[in-house]
Amino acid sequence: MTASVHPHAPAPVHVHYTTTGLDNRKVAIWAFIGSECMLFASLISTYLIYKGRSRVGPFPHDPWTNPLTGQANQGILDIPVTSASTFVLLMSSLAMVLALAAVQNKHLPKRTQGERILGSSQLWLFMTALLGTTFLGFQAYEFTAFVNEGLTIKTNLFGSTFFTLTGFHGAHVTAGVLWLLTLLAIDRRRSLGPADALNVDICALYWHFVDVVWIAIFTLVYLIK
Amino acid sequence: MAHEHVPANPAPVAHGAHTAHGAHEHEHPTAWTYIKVGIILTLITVVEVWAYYIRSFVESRAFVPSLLIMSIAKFIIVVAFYMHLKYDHKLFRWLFTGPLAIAVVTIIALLILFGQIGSNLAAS
Amino acid sequence: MATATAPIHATAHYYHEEPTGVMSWLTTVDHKRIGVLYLYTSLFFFLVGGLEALIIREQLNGPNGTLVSAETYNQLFTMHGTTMIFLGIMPLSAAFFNFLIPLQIGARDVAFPRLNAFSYWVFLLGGIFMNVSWLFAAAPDAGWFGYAPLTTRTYSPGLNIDFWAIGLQILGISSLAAAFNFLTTIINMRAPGMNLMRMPMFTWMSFVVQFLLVLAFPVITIALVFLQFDRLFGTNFYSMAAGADPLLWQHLFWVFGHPEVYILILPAFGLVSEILPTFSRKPLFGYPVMVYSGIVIGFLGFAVWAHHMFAVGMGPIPDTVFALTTMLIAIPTGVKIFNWIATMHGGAVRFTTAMLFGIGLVGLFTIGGISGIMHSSPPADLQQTDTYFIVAHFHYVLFGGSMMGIFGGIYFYFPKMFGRMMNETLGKVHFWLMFIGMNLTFFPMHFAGMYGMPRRIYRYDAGQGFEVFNMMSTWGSRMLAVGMLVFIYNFFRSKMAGPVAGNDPWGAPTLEWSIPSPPPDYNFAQLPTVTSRYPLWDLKAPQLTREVPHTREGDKTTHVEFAGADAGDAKLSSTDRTRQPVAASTGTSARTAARQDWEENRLPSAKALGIPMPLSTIKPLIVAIGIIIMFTGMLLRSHEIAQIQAAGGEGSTMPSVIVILIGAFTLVGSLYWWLLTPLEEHH
Amino acid sequence: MLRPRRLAMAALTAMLALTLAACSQDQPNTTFDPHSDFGGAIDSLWDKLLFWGTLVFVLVEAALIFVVVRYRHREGRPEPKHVHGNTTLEILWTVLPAVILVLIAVPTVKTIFRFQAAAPANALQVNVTGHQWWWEFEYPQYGFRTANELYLPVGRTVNFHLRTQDVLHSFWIPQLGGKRDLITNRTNYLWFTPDSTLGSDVWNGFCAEYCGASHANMKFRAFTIPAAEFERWAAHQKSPAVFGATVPAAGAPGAAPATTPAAGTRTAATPPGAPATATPAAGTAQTPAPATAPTPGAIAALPVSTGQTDASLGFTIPRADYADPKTPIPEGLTFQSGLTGDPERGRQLYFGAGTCVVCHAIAGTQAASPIGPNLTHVGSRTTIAAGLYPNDFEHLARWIKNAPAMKPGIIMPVFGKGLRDPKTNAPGRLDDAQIADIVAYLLALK
Ligand code: HEA
Ligand code: HEA
Ligand code: HEC
Ligand code: CUA
Ligand SMILES: [Cu+2]
Repeated sequence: MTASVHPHAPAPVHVHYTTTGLDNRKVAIWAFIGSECMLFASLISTYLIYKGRSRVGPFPHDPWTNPLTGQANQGILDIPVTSASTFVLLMSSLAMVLALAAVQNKHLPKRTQGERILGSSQLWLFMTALLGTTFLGFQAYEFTAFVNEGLTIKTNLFGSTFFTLTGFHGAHVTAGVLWLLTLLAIDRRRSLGPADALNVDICALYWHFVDVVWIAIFTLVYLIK
Repeated sequence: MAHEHVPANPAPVAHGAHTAHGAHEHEHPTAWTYIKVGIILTLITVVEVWAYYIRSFVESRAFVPSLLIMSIAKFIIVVAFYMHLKYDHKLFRWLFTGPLAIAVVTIIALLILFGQIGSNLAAS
Repeated sequence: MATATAPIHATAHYYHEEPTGVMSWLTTVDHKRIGVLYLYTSLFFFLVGGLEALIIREQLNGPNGTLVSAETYNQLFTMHGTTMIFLGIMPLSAAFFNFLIPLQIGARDVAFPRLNAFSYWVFLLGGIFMNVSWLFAAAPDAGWFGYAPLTTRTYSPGLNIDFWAIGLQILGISSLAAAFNFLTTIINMRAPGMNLMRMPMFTWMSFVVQFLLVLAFPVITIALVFLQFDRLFGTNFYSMAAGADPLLWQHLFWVFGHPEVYILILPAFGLVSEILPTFSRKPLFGYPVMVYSGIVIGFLGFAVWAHHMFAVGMGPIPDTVFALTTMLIAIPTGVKIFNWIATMHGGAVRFTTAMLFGIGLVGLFTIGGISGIMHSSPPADLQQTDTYFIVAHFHYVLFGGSMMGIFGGIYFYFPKMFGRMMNETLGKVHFWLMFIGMNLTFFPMHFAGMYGMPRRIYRYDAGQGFEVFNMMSTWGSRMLAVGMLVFIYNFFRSKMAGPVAGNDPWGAPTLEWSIPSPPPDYNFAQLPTVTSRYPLWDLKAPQLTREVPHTREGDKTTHVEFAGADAGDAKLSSTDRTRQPVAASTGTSARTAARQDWEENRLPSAKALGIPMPLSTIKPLIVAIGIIIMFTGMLLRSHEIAQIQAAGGEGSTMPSVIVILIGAFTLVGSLYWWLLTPLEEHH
Repeated sequence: MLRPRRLAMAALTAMLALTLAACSQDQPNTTFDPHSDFGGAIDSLWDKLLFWGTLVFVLVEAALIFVVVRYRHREGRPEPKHVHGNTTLEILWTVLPAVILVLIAVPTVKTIFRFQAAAPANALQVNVTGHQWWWEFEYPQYGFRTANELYLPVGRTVNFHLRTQDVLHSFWIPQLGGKRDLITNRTNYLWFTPDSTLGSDVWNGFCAEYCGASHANMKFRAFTIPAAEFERWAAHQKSPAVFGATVPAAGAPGAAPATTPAAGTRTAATPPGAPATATPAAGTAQTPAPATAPTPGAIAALPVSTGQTDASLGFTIPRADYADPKTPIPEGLTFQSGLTGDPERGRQLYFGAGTCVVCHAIAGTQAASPIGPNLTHVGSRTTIAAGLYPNDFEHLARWIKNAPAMKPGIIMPVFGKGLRDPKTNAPGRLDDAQIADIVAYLLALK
């Protein structure tokens, strides 16, 4: 072009030039995670603001008497079960990073059995989804148990804030599981390699964030009285 | 990659775009690191739950702070290693910590305003 | 033009043709066309909101007005506020984000073109959703910040609040999607050399705004979710019987609400920061300070929300803290005002319509800002809050600030958007009607308020001393209406038959003026390489920029190269160009001029230049429709619940569940379809 | 380019005219002429804000007009030099505003802490309860309730406890100080001291927080009267004004509260009935009525006339033009003329067919419902329906006949025969004659 053929001719058309050299989707997912911080901040502060303001039981930690049956009950939260589900979610995060690593290192040769196992992206994607589903199972169990003990989303302030907060988290986990299963399906169709690492990475970032949120919820809602 | 075609460009966010990106490939922790991190996280969780069952400790003033510290530790570990913020482009660090800071400050401010903490401050 | 040098073949598809037809609009992913869609839609909603305002004013013209009923009035002011803010100013700003940001940073499109289309369709459908409420005589009526518990089913059994809450929820989705998109675009799509400290001020302010959106909207989303849960599932977030605290809503809303007001003003600030330097023919004074002050305003915006709640009795310490943080904001904002004035100082100020609106913003926003500082003193605010003094404040900042800036932006960028000039004479008439009408409408409200007139009252009694001021306000609003009609006429007439604009009718300094008007779908035949804040000035008037390079220290050269360095030739530097644009404009001559212009510089198509363009697609629209169906289902559910309560427990909520499911499946299905189809065809 | 200057001039003159218009007329609800310590403090704060605000305004606009006029483009002017900024200036106009803000912040913070401190002891306590869309006033130290008309002794601190029955409202008497919101599930506080220099005066009060359909119609009246008269008023309120009963003499045993206001001494400055100061209610300046017991069963057909001491009451009800509602009666809401009504029959209807008793309490009778305003002494009120209409036969009659038409959204049903209730669609049962009887009864409740 007469105008000015300068050294920086536009990049080859099939590659997208970006200012930072980072992929747009990764920038976007981090922005999204930042936004999610405010979302859960609102939910968590609401739970804490209403903590101890319920007019009727059940309460999270303090004992209460059922007005109908007149029987005295303990605080409704079931720490052992939740500890287990918390552990499950943590492990799902571990599986997730292993899945990502496996995808990134697809090209490397696998010598030992161990390397072969560690290197199986399908295995770890599946494990992550499985553990995520297990967590959801625990939550379903917890919710039904609470309903049986007389705590619904309508019962009192605690019920409303608790179910909404943990429910929102559960919804995030569900979305994550669907995402993972989609990746798994693609992986089965055409094995995911380093070229796809970014797609897995983005999903992983989301998944870990959901885990991180649970770390906060577990302490603020379950452990602190 | 695309940005190979353009000169190292002066945009602050672009500083070390290459290096950071390259780093992403090389320094990337091994599966073993991840497993170690997983073990640490598990241990902290065990301690948390354990603490929950020591009545004397629960009564003590140290209970809440220590629980908070432990969960913050877990939080940081996951973000730093599993979300590999530790190794990744610093832009992401800002994109995450900025909003996180505002979120945390907002939570604290709201709790004060509703007298849930430091109730001597707010009249409610 | 650069394009003159491109390979010329006879075959048509080598030439850039504006796609036409309804389908092309429904499926477009071109940020410029989406920007234009935003512009038309939000201008229409602005007129609707204005129409509501006019009725409000006629009702208040005299004491004990009887034009509308109490119920209607309450719907009018609620919808007026909601419409102006969420369907007027925000999308008007979005129109500029869409059209300008990629052009200003030298990109070919936004980071996620299809997401961009999605944002628009959700906004459009959401706006329609909310205004449909008028047809059911159930328009929202709890005020634009809908304080609980008035919004709960106990006190608002009708659908009014559901339309409002669900409508805002829908619009929130649109705003958030757009925000992630522009955030990524600005971070990642800047042309080589366009470093942060060279970004045009509009892009900078938009950048800050995207952060505000990303951080503020989740909060109102949650607040609205609580409200919807209360109304649909009987939760207790705002249920007073269960011991809920009304301040929860207030705090959540204003944690969103105050950043929101800076979301409304900063884009206007950005536009003015483009207009003033151009027509003063002088760089923006204190560019770095302008950037930092914008950032500081954004941050402080999250630390002042409770200044809307000084009357709720938060206690002395919170009152003090929020008073002080609020006052602090005067400093960065003041810096902007002073830098604008300094920009014009020593310049050659040309009174184009755009410039008049720019100057208008500086003058009028200051008034609103000062009254804002008066609110920020809690004890004083106890006399001001919920009176017309507040109404005066926020109209000075919103109309005198945001709208003035946006009108300026429209006059300034119209040539770039549509390739034609707007009529300057009509423009000036419009400006003066707006300027005087605006002051006549809103200045008396200061007095009405301090003389004891509460806001949100559908009538006031005679002999209270409110008559004069309200009469003035009403006359002012009539004047504004005339001004708006002039604008509407000018807009469409100029679009049909305005004189043809070259690349750069104003002699402006930034990248967007280096390319044809309207730009081809690919914007830049070649990605520009930027070495300066004012590349076009470096190019066209080097004699001016020689001593003072328009760059930060450390940047060696002020030399700039970009696609078609010769773009816009002599026209650009000619000074009188700005004062009487192109050919004398009678419709026909202009049209022929247009045709010649078109014949002379036909642009090569993206294909011819081998530039991959995103494929136009209908999928974002379908996803948006899925979302709307889902939310309509919720509305239906609320209706069913009301029915059931009326019938004492009789009835079912099955239909709504079905609708919601249909919506959900449409949504998820089309989303997968969308995500699994590539953005561009492979080459 | 002269045009902008000329038009700017025009705009300026317009504003000037406005300012004149603003100041020329007398403002019954102005916040600039406060009559309490609280209002005074706010006003002096406002003066500072106004001063600095005006200064900033003048400087900024002057600078703006100067540069656009001085540096407007003219042919032959050289192209402007390109300057990029000036650090000294930037610092200057960062610091100057900061200084001004400090000058605003200091008195602000002082005032905040002063009026959010606890109210002084021996303050008169008034429990305000907001309802859609009327006000309930309880005087716990005296043990009675009333509605929509608030009496305050001058010179004595009054401490309001603000609660609401339903949605949010906001309690505001512009001439006596700032507003404070009434918040569900919370109690708010507001206290001030009406200037002891005040005589008998009346002030308009408003609901300042949007509260639904009739937010605009939720007003009230505040009467400031000398302490001694206040005691008589309180005694009168406390006594059951049941139709036909006697009103005990003011200051009769038990009438005065245990806590006789120490602050009352401050009223010594203004003996009861001292000339009212600086208000249009000039008519209120006359000697107080002797605290004689009113004649048994006194029935005046209409409430006290403007500014007259009503012998039957023993205290002055200040009246002023701006406090007399001018709300027009909705068209089509007619009432048969010439009816006077018989209070005794009215009383029976009230407790019988009229079903008024379902919602309205009358002390000393079995009517004790808290749903509607307390009507114990409704006959001695100047307004009805929360300051919306004057309290006279014509308005009361139409009110009872079709209240929802006179005040949108309220729950008080339609009673007029042949009319239907907009909410419940239930038919009205009372003909005009019966309504007239009820009105006669209500007006007898003094
Ligand atoms: C564009 C939107 C916008 C903007 C930019 C602002 C800007 C500001 N606003 Fe305003 N505000 C609203 C929109 C906006 N506001 C709306 C819509 C409401 C009402 C909501 C409702 O109730 O419906 C509201 C209400 C509102 C309130 C609540 C009033 C009440 O309800 O009781 C307060 C209280 O502090 C306030 C303060 C301020 C302040 C201090 C600023 C500052 O940012 C202003 C800073 C600017 C200047 C000060 C002028 C320039 C500075 C100088 C020239 C330097 C020198 C100046 C000094 C030293 C004073 N605003
Ligand atoms: C961007 C924000 C914005 C803008 C631009 C405006 C513009 C105007 N507003 Fe405002 N207003 C608000 C935001 C805004 N407003 C908000 C947030 C509230 C608070 C609501 C609440 O309390 O909840 C409010 C409240 C409000 C009130 C107080 C109501 C009350 O408290 O009772 C009043 C009263 O006069 C008013 C008047 C006006 C007027 C006369 C205009 C004029 O400037 C309008 C000028 C525009 C026109 C005159 C349009 C011309 C139309 C035509 C020519 C017809 C075209 C026909 C069609 C095709 C539709 N507005
Ligand atoms: C369903 C309840 C209800 C019934 C029955 C009812 N009222 Fe009322 N009334 C109200 C309410 C509520 C108000 C307050 C309306 C307002 O001002 O917002 C009111 C206001 C009034 C007022 C004005 C009081 C004041 O000082 O402002 C009068 C007088 C009155 N009612 C008389 C009557 C009479 C007489 C009857 C019977 C014929 C009656 N009411 C029946 C609920 C009721
Ligand atoms: Cu009560 Cu407004
Ligand atoms: Cu604000």
